[in-house]
Amino acid sequence: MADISAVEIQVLFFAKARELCGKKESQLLIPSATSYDNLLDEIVQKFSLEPIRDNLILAINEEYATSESEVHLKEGDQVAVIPPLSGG
Amino acid sequence: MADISAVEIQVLFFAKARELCGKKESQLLIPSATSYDNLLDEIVQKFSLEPIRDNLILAINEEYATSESEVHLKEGDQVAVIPPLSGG
Amino acid sequence: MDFVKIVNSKLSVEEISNLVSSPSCGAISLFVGTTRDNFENKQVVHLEYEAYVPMAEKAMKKVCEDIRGKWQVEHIAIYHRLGIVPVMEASLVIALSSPHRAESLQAVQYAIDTVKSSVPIWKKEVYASEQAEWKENTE
Amino acid sequence: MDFVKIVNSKLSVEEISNLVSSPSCGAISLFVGTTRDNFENKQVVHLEYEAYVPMAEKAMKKVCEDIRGKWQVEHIAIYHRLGIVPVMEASLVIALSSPHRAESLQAVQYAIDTVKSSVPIWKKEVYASEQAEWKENTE
Repeated sequence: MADISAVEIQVLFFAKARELCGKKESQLLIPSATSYDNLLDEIVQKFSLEPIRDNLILAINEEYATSESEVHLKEGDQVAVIPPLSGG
Repeated sequence: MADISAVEIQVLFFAKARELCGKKESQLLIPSATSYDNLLDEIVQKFSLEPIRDNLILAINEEYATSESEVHLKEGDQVAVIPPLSGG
Repeated sequence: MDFVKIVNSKLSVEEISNLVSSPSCGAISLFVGTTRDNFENKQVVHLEYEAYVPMAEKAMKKVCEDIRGKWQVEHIAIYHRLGIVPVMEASLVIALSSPHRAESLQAVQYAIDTVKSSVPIWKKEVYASEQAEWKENTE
Repeated sequence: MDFVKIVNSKLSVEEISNLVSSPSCGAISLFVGTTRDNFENKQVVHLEYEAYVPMAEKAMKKVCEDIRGKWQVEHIAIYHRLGIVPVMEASLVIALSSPHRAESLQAVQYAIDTVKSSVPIWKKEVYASEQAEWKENTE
């Protein structure tokens, strides 16, 4: 039996995402097993990121996540909202 | 009628050519109209450059000369003996 | 060696060049990204950079690894500055040393392209008379 | 602007980088040629450079002209050092600035190749235990 409990993760915001939601980081309660798209939906809704929804990717524990993948999260995991890169 | 008088040119030596002939520059009396190959022959013989004869090109007044071309020289012209380049 | 650093202060091209110099190398190739005073006819006052620092450092180390898989280079330095970077100052310095020149010349181009496309760093362009804008690397 | 110079003293990467920096440019690409401590398993003590100076300066200016015919670059600097250049020190520094990075990256590669093949400068490699040799650019 899959153990789909709710876990509290840390969400980080950068650049435009940080400005839209007005903070650098926050907490989010989320099922420990979910899909990339669900996780993105939750974050976009909760943190008012609709304007840039189609231009975001998520990084989970400092690794870029791939859309349409299964996501397994545990307490304290770090999910970062990554707008289009523009370093250099 | 072509005026083929003898002119005195300045000859400059660099790198291996300078070491072989033992000087940085010299004078040479040469017909004012000649061929590239004759000019090269004269210089190679006069200044003991036989060991590197096939690896030289001449520059006339700071322009690379092309083999098999006609050469017109006037008094005081500068001919440089250019071994293979190795700057950088 | 790989020197990867995210700093909040001015970058020195000389220091970073010295960092990668090596007695066994005949070539150092460097790229310096600087703040340009204009974008599409808008006057740029400065750029402001922010990074997801630990992930950015990881990504920069990954760029170094990838380079070593492709070219024989001796030392690699990738330095990125954060915060406000005034016009003409450097936001990014990449330096690579190699025994022969071809390697470092090819690798520096790969390095800058890959830093731009893979490292979580963002710049906001601040204009003289319009609202600031977060940029997107496209080049 | 074109900065072309043949000098008998140490080259400063920072100075030459500053020379080409421009408010309208977002990129500076640099190449530094340094003395390597070995060649075909022979220990190199230092390099000794000599030039046909006035012709070399002309040829370096010609390289700048050619670059401007091919790429949109802002400033170009080509500095070559003569005399003894110890291991790890620079004999050649090329720096170019451009609005966008592609131009200066492409141009720097062309610049170094063309300097090596067209500028009347020669180097002698001085070894620890064998006779010194005049080199020939082939790469």
